[in-house]
Amino acid sequence: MRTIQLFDSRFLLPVVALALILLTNLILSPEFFHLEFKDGRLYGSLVDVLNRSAPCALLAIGMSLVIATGGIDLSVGAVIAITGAVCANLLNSSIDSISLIVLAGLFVGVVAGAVNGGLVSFFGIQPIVATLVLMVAGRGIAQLINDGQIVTFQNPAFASIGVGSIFGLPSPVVITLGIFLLAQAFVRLTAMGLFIEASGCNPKASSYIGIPVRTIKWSVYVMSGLCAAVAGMIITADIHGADANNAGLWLELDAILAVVLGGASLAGGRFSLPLTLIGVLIIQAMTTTIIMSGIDPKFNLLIKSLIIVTVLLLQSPILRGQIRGFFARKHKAENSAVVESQS
Amino acid sequence: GESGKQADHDHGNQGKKALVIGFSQVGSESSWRTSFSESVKAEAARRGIDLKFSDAQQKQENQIKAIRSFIAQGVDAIVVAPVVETGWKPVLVEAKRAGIPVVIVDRNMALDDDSLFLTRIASDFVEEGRKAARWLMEATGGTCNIVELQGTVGATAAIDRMAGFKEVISAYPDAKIIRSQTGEFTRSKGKEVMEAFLKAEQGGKNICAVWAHNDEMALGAVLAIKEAGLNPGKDILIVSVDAVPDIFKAMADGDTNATVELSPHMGGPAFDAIEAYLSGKRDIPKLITVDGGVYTQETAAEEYAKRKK
Amino acid sequence: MSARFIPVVVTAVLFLALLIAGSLQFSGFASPRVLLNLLTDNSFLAIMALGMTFVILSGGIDLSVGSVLALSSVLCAILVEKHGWHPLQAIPVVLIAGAAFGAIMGALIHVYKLQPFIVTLAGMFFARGLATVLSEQSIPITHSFFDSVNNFGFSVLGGWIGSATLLLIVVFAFGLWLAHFTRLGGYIYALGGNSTSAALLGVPMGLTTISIYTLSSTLAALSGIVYTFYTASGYALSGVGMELDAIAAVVIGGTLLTGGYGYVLGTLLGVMIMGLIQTWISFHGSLNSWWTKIFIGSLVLAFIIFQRGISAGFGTKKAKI
Amino acid sequence: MTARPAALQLNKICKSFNRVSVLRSVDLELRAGEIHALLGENGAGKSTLIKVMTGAYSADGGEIILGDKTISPQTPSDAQKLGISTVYQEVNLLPNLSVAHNLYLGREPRRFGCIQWKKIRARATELLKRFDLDINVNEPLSSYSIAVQQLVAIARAVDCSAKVLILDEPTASLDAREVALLFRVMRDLRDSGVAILFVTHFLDQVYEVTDRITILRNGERVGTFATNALPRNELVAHMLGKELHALEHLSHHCPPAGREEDVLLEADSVTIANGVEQLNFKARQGDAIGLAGLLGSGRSEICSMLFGLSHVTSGKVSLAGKEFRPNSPAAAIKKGFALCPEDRKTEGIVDPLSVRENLLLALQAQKGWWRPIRAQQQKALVDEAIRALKIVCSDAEKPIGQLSGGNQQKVILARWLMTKPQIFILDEPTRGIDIGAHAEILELIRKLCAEGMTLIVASSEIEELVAFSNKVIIMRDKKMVGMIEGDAITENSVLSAIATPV
Ligand SMILES: Nc1ncnc2c1ncn2[C@@H]1O[C@H](COP(=O)(O)OP(=O)(O)OP(=O)(O)O)[C@@H](O)[C@H]1O
Ligand SMILES: Nc1ncnc2c1ncn2[C@@H]1O[C@H](COP(=O)(O)OP(=O)(O)OP(=O)(O)O)[C@@H](O)[C@H]1O
Ligand SMILES: [Mg+2]
Ligand SMILES: [Mg+2]
Repeated sequence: MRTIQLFDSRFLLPVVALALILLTNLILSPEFFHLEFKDGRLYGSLVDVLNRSAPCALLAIGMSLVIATGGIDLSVGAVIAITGAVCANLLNSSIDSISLIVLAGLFVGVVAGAVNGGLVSFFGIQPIVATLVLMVAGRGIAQLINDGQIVTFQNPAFASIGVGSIFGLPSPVVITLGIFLLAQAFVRLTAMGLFIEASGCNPKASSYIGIPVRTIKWSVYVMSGLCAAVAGMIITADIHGADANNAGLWLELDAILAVVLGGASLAGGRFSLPLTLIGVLIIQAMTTTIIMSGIDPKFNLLIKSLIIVTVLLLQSPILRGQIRGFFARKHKAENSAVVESQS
Repeated sequence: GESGKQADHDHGNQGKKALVIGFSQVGSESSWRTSFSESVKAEAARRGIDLKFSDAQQKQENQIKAIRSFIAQGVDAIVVAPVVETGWKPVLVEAKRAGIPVVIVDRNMALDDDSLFLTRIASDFVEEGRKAARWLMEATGGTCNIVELQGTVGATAAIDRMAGFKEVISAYPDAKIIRSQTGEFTRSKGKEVMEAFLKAEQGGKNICAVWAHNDEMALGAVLAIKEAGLNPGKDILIVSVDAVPDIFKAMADGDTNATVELSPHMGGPAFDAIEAYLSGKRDIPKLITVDGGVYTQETAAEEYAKRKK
Repeated sequence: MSARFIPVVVTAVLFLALLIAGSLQFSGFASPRVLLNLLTDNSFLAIMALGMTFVILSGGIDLSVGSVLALSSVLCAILVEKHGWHPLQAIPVVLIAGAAFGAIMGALIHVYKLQPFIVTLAGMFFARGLATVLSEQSIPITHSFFDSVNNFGFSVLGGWIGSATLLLIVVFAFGLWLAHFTRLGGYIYALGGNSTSAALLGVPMGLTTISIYTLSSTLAALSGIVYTFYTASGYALSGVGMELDAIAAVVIGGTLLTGGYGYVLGTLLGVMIMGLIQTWISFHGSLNSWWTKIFIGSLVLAFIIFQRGISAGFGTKKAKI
Repeated sequence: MTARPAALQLNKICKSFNRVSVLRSVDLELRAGEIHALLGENGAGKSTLIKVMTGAYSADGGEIILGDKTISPQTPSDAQKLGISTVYQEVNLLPNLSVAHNLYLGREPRRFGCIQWKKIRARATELLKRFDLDINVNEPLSSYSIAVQQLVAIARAVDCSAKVLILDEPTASLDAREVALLFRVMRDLRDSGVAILFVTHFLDQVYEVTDRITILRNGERVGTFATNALPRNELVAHMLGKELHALEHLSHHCPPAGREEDVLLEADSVTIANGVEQLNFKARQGDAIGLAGLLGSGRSEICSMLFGLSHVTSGKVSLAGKEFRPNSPAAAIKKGFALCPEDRKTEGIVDPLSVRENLLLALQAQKGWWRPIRAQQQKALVDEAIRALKIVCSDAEKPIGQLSGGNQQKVILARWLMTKPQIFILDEPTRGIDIGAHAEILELIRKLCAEGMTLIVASSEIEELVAFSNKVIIMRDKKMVGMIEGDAITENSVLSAIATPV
């Protein structure tokens, strides 16, 4: 009991779930835990899990903030596609300053986020529809830029965003970690996190308190757009090309899933970026495990859904209560129906 | 009144008025698909046909809606590139009732009634799988540990290519598919899956060849193999389907070994058949195949020069 | 007129405006045939969106409906084609399976207080996964019953009112009755208004939640059956992303995603508007794939901004404290 | 008085939340045909006890006996079926449903499987007439003020009550006329044999209408007394566990001397978009201006205008001589305004956030997001606020929604006091606050005025207005009909000004 309480209890179950999924590989494919140093970088399946989860992690960081304000951003997948298209086309143009191209990519994210945020906070349109518009149209825009083709490029400097390594780790991992730390500092070392949470919990009361709720809502969409743009550049760099149709397709759902596995409520309010990252790792570890296991791919979705439900149930205090009650028999639900329905 | 107009339509006069043809395309999910759409549009423009293009975004219901809307608009003929093989009978019956000829291009439709369509300009996914397998068996002498990058689970192209490939290699006892996962027809998924395969198969030492259901996944696999420090095209052979321009470049660079062509130029024969029918010809064959060959590294450079825009 | 109906009225007016604009541009756009096609071609989406309306009214969401459509079409096809059942035997089984699936999701949501978005997302993966496992290949249905149902109907003014349209009318009448003339309907609105208050007022929370998801899944299964008739086949990849279309239709119809406010009729209008946008695009006929996407997006955007602006204009007149 | 049979009996009820014990072996006996007061300080456990009775919470121990059967309601609907109907402390109705639907939700008359809306509307209109409410029952509940909502909630409970009626602070936002109406209905019900449990912080009301009193302190029962045998000072001593000296202050009325400095806030024949007309007043530093009027007379509207929530359509409001036209709360706050809103639940507290965060939000909002209050300072500020306003809360990190109603109100007051506003607008500031805290808050208001803060207080409690105001604006039918100043402010003068017929 003691040791459990020493550790922030919210972290316990997600971490246990992650560990269980990783440990499954011990049985399925022992190579999974093999790590080696090759060409100046760490190499192995565990590194792959981190590397492959980078885009989703970036989206999930932005998504956490958006969800905390009670919103949702479905457009991030499309933003990935647009960013990729813009960068790939610029790389094939006469511009050869990488930093300029990266800036252009980030600019795309900011514009997309600003549009979403504007629709939500200034036009009062429901987030899911406001961002659905860009989700649909955005891929069209990306295809328009790419003229329907996959635009490839040969630029080792830009490609290194996706395939290079920094400090012996794949660069996407390092970039994501950097952005995570930045975001965490931004929300927790300032009062931004508090304001975001307050705006999500009770926007009316928050605005009566003098919190600029609209501006905050607007800015979280911008941040989400920015994160998506970085993810878009990583994905583009990774395959040396911009695939307007498939880059980041349905990735928004994974990002939302990660945020919820991290314990956040889609109704807004409390959020935790570290927990969200654990959620992302759970999803990616699951995907990598499925690929490594050699199971017929037609079972992929079935397995994925069962794992999700299991993790959710594990996190549910009620199930734990029931299990405890099953063993202790004389158990009564600690919190009643009403209390829980408030949350 | 549209249906009335259709009934009065004088097929003999089509030279005076531009033909209106509705084309229902699956979507734009790959660059092959886009080249296909572009080729049909270019062909229509060349012939002065008024082409009504409709993108179904990979959804059959959208295609059916589009066809029904073509019927409502009273087009002269309809060309469909179906997203799946099944489920077309009700809407084709409607087209037939309205007297509008339908040409099926690319994938097949499962129909028991030949009169529902004018002709089929077919690509044969099973045959593509066979061709890829035959090439690979020849190149390796029938001894090979193959990893397979499948297309989207449930997609006809994936199922049929897999079946055709398996059919051929089943005759070679020393050739077997050791791993198979879906790369969802995309470059990045192809790369991700290949990365995992390489790790699961002793850093790739176990793998003799990659068989990818389309070029995109093959290109993704090339990146993964290179990053693992191996030499794609030599240490691990790569064969795929589609013949998009990028794969020729990869072949020319020695990164992949072979691709089975799936010709995107199906517009010409389709319009030929329609024009022939509308001018009164009735003995149009029910199946017109546009055959694609297997391309290898030898001709890759010159093909690339021909195909890149 | 009560302020509550403004969103629906605005939606209806905008629908008419879109129709008029289209018919000025293309001859035959506003013909009875096109309008009736709108009903037939969107009947499965409308039935699905009706179920979604109740879920959203209660403050939840159901992402599984598109996959449930696929699962029920595959199940239906397998029972009819592989096991030789008569469709009239298969249909009730499929509907019951759909209901059970929804009830399980509802129970998970209620008993374990899991978030609907995630439970139904898992449900979406599960249903599609199960459909794929049942049959990767699409299964054509040749049973003659399908033809006779598809041929049933009568023509009106050059258009066709078929069995799907008739079913749609029946289902929407049921929806209206459920929403406004039953206790359950009141409970659903209550849950969306404020679930804590609803519980304190004595709304049976578990029963209501489970009923809502059961209803949504059953209607999704029904729409899967309509889809099976529409395409005469069962395919595991059908209806991908249709849940988003259904949600968009519900929201365009003026229902608030936060729950508690909205009307069944609005949803029908929402579906019709989405269908009209598609019809407009196919009449236009020269948009390529990407312009199609950009146009759909822009039209939906223009529509919701209009709707928002007009409703807000009405709203300020009736100042509220 | 003959001892009537017990309608509802609670034996040794225990309840704790997260190992914090809130009810410790509480007994309560509620007889048929009596009105029984349940009294105690904020956070004593009254609402929790009620929620246990109605199945909203499940008890950790003890038994509930209804008539002669032990019952264990699992949900409020179980309790309702057993004949126990309840008005909870916060209005717990559904804002999106019509008034009529709220009244009959779950017990709609039906025929052939269809709800009979006509019948419901007719019955609802009839029912509300008993409470003198003549409103359109088809309109959504949210279009009515919190007071009307409270009356609707009471009407619903009264209409369903078969054996037991529980009222948790039903009078908190009602004025004298509505309270009198409610009492009439309560007496009628008592006489027909219903057992009524009544929670309030107004001792006058206790003596006016109840037969017996049970007092809770810190989750334990102090005792049950016959109302007419318990003198007021003893009652207060039982509740607080000590004598209350501050209570005497209530009777003094000591208007703070208005300083002869410049006028700080002035309204000159102002009309507000939400309907209020003819508003004229001048406020100086240190003034406490009361807003008196009946329900719906427009007091809240004035508060919301000053706070930038609705705009002035004609006339002029000036602040320190300059025209003042705030278009948002943020703009008003910048000018030194603060508002403690009437509807605590939807406009005041930011629920799942902790007590600490709720306390600090306003101050933090003023500093801006980039200058966070450091942890040490936070702790100091929070501890100080909890101490100064005597907020009962086991842990400042727990969600504010878990505090008792009165303590939530104190948190909101404390939140604004930290920002040291120039003009503090209080809309029903003592709503739901216990007698001890009430006196403390009045004391606080006087202290703030003395320090030079200007207060604008809307209240339905005239005593309270009289106790601290040096000007009282009289509102009637959304018009300002008069102003009483200085020594002329007495309970009688205010009452008669409000009530004077047009
Ligand atoms: N859901 C909950 N979770 C945790 N603690 C709670 C919860 N509800 C109430 N409490 C605690 O129980 C105690 C009693 O609260 P309760 O609401 O019963 O007080 P009360 O007597 O009704 O006060 P008031 O007069 O202010 O309404 C308070 O200290 C409160 O913080
Ligand atoms: N007894 C009543 N009968 C009918 N309508 C009422 C009644 N009381 C209030 N209303 C309605 O509620 C609206 C808002 O009143 P509100 O309560 O905000 O005014 P107020 O003067 O601030 O009163 P208080 O602050 O005491 O609640 C009024 O405009 C009126 O339409
Ligand atoms: Mg209370
Ligand atoms: Mg008021």
